[in-house]
Amino acid sequence: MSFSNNLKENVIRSAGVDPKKCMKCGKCTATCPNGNEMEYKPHQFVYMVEKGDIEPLMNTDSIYKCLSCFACVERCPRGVEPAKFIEAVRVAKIRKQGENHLKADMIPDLLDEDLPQQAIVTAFRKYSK
Amino acid sequence: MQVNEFKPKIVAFCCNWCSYAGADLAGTNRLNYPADVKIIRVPCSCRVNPLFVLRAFQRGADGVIICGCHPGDCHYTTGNYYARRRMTLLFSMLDYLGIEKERTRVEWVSAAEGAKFAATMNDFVATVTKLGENKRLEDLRCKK
Amino acid sequence: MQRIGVFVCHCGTNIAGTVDVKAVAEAMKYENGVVFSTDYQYMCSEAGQNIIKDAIKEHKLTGIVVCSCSPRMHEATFRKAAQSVGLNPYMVEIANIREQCSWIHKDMATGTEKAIILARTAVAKVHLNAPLTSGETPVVKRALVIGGGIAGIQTALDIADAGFPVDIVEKLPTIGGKMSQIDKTFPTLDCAACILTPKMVDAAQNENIKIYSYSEVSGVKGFVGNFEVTIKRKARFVDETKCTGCGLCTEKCPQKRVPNEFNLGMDQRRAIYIPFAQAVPKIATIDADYCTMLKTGKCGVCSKVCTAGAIDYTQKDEFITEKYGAIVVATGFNPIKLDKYDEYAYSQSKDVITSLEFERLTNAAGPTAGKLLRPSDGKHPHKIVFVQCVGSRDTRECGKSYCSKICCMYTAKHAMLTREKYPDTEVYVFYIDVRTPGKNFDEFYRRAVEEYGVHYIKGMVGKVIPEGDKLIVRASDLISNEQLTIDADLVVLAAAIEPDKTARPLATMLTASMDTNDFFTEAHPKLRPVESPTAGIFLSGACQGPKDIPETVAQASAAAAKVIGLLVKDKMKNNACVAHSDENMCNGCSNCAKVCAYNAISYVDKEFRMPDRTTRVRRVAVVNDAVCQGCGACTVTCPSGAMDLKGFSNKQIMAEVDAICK
Amino acid sequence: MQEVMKNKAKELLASGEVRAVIGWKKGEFCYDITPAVFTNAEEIDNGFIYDDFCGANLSKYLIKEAHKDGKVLVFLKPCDTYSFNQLLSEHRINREKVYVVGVSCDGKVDIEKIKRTVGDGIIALSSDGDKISVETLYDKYEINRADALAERCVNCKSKKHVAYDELLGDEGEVLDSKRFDEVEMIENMTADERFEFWRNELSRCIRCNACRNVCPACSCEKCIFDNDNSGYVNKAPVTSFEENMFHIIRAFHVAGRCTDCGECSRVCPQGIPLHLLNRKFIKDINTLYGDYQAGEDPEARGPLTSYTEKDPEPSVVTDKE
Repeated sequence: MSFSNNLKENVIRSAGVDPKKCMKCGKCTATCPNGNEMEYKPHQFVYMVEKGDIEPLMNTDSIYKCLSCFACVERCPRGVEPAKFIEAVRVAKIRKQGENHLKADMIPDLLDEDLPQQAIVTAFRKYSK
Repeated sequence: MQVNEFKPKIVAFCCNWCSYAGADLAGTNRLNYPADVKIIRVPCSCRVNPLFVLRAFQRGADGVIICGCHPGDCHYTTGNYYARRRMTLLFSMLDYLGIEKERTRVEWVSAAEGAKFAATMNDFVATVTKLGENKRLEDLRCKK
Repeated sequence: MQRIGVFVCHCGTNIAGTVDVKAVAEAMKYENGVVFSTDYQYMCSEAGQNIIKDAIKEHKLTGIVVCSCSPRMHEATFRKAAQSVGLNPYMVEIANIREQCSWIHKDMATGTEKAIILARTAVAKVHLNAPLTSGETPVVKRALVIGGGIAGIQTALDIADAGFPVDIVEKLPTIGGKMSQIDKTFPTLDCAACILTPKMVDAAQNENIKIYSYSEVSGVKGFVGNFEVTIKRKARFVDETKCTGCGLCTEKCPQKRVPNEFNLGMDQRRAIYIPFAQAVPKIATIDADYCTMLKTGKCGVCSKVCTAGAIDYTQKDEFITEKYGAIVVATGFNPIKLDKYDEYAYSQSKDVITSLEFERLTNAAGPTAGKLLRPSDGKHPHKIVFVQCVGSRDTRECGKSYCSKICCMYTAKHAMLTREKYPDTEVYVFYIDVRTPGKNFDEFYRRAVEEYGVHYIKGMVGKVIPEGDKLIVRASDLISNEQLTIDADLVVLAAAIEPDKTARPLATMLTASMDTNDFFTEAHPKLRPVESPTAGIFLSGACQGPKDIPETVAQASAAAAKVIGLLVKDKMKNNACVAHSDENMCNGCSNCAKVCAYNAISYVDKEFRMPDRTTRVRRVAVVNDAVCQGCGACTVTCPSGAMDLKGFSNKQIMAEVDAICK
Repeated sequence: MQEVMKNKAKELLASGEVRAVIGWKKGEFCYDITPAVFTNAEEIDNGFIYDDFCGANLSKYLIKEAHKDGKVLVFLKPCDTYSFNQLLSEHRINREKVYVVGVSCDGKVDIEKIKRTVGDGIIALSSDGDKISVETLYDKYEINRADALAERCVNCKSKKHVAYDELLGDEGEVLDSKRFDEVEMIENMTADERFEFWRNELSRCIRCNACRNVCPACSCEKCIFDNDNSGYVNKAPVTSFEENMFHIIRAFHVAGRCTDCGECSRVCPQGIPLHLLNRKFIKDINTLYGDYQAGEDPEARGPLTSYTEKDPEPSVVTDKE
């Protein structure tokens, strides 16, 4: 079994949902509040994970553009839950040592007084280990 | 060639609508399978009482196979679903009692699957032949 | 003791090539009970059959075994031959020594040996055969059609044309169904009313058709050929025999604020109403939920203005019972409720409408007199977004996992008609797939794109946000891989369709099976698509699955053909190989009835004399011969062995087993 | 408890609410308590008993008794109520003619287990909390009650009554029992070992039919083994096959209907663990078709009279390693 296959299986396993259920309607991307900011849109995550094309997803900043609002999860008619793939790819990326998007010491500079507490906590969870 | 080559006795219950027709098709296509297989025609696989299976073993059958329409295609809509549960449980029980589970089988054969019927029978006869005579479930009175 | 004759067929060389037929015939002579055994070139030929007939007469045979081809081939032939000389046809057994012997074995010794065993097995079975007679039940020559939509109307017309009386039961005050609400029909764009209303009139005027409108089926008893149906005629507070349908009452009624269901609540009607101008029967109905007279006892305007004196405030629900030989289910469909689809803002904005509402908005008899106007402000919309697959192909709880089949085509129709009437309107259609299998269907869809300039976008709408007098539609365009935002004036949702809610309780009454989506199941998905597995119940239209009008009409006529085929018979011959319960052994445990797919088993309390001369009442199973199909599921589920199958009895099958294993 | 039950029985008999009472009475020995029908207070005062040896499941007796005029009072232990429900679902009992008094149960004692310790000649028994005092012709013993509990009570599946009109004593819970452990142990043997195990057990069968006659599920008007017309008539085993056949068929006939009350093993004079056959079916049904407890819900459809389209194929058995 090749490495990329393993990666695919890992991503699917950690996502816990089945990309083959996708009927490619695009409602996830339609509903995504941040879709136009993303290089790879939610529906592409599903499709590319199914193809095993995971490297490009790991190297795009789309994985950090996802707000984890779960609108796509809520509205997907087939129970594919695209956000879980995005999360899974992000986790796969972060788990590689030193590949964090943000380092902990970078964060104080980015903080804004008006930023809600919850967002700060989420940011720590999402962008670092 | 061995003189006393073991010839198993195989009873095949076939439902009238799919598997019996599949067996006919195997014949029409001249597909060979061992003469050890003898077919009993029943209206539906759900007509096969577990008692018939035991009776066959009692009377010295070495293997019993039940063939019916594929699940979902039953002529009587639901018959083979019931047969499936009954036979699964019966076979599991026989296995639990230490009877070789390879002597029993359920196979879904449609009226169009003559080749599958012949292949199934070839395979089943080979399996049972390998096991040899049925000694664990037979009534000695019935054995000549 | 049986006197058995054995007849071995050569089938030319088909059998004789690998089976020593003479040896088989000879071996059979020594079998217990065999008094005659012979072989012949072609047993199925006239000469061969004569050998059988002569032997039956000469040797007073009580049973015969024909060793020949498959029983699926010639069992009927030999049964007929036996019957012609007075032998019960069920005393004939076939040993299949061609398909299951001579054709699959190559050497004579093997073939002959197996043929002898097969013949012996058949002899063993004949020993236990009993003469069987098929029961006969008279057929009531009248059909019932439940549902008065295009499916029900077409079925009724076809049955009536064949000369049989047929009743239509329709729950609404008029027949016509969904098609009466539709404006135009794809792919020819002829007006629905122009082709439907003549059929409605035909149905009303046909001597053989009786329409029970505003009525429901409330009980079904009996079985194929002999159903007894109770029909509830709901009180409409108008004497049907007197009302002329002049409509004066519907103009004078002071209660004007009743949502008009025919226009899907987009306008209002009176408490006494005729659903639409071409209603059949054209009789007024009082809506008891809104009528002031019925609620408070004060008003009576309709009664005063009615010159025919048809108004009767004291009318009660009436139950009538009628006998039928066949029942056709044509209960149709409804669009699903969209209250679970908040993302499309259906309940928030009046300008988000369903496709059926769009039909009414474009219909000349609709709330806007055919002008396409926004329900909120009556303005002409300039940008319309159509969303397909709303609730269809949706595996969530609120949706339907299946494709609703008709939406692609009617959306193309709506888009095309909009562009034709109002070329200044921009029309967007969001689709997952465009499914157009059907005659001239894909051409129709391409015309919408190529000739009418409808924007088809592969993608889905994610959210509709009402903002001012606009609807902000956020969607995806998967081909250009971008998100779109469209400020639309009107959003039309192609809601999934589901079986009518009345279908489930009806199925229970009819003991007709349904799938998990509440569509009726057909007896065979390919070969018996218009029959229910329950004998005598037939399926017409969308109650069996999503269908467009041509398909519905085709199925309606097919169902009618099946009904006619049943009704032309004076008596129905039942299957002779039916289950039978021995009441002395029956426990009355109901397990047999649970596995019966045909509801052929019922229970009666019967009094038994006990050995001590007391009597005891026990519940015992009774099989209805007319309904039993002879599968045998019940025989195996019966723990006491009370239930057995004629022609394939426990003892017969075990005798076969014994003979094979000898 | 016994006194409370006696009073309840007498009260209902006296008021005419019930015609008869089904309970237990002493048999020949102090430990062989048998089911009995009582029709007046005197009989109850003299004979009614409820103690550690009242293992008998009384539900089956209702088939006959509840056919007569008038109501019958029956005392049911938690496990018996499952059989009662199952019989109701099969229309064998007229519910209106039965007054069910649920009685709590803290397990019944297996006399064979006691005999194994004390030997024969038991003349008196008394239990006191956790101990049982046994007096034989030869000696006196005291044994732990827990060690003498019947197997089915050690692995009790439920102390909850699923049907009653009135409850005496405390209501219990459905328990998480280890009743399938032994089945699993047999499953884990090799085929040869399993065959030997069952040959050893079943060859002791003397076809006394006690298992059949006590079983609430084996309540056919006429048993196929006694019926000349069934083609299976078979009154006594002649060969090893028939021992197998009788027990397989019996187990199959009650499959999906057996509530695992354990009466078959209790009454077997040869000590054959017949419940292990029934439990095998129950275990298979639970794993293959979803948990199902016969008698829990009288409205439920049994596993052999229902199906799903996605049921596993019989090859799960025949192809398994």
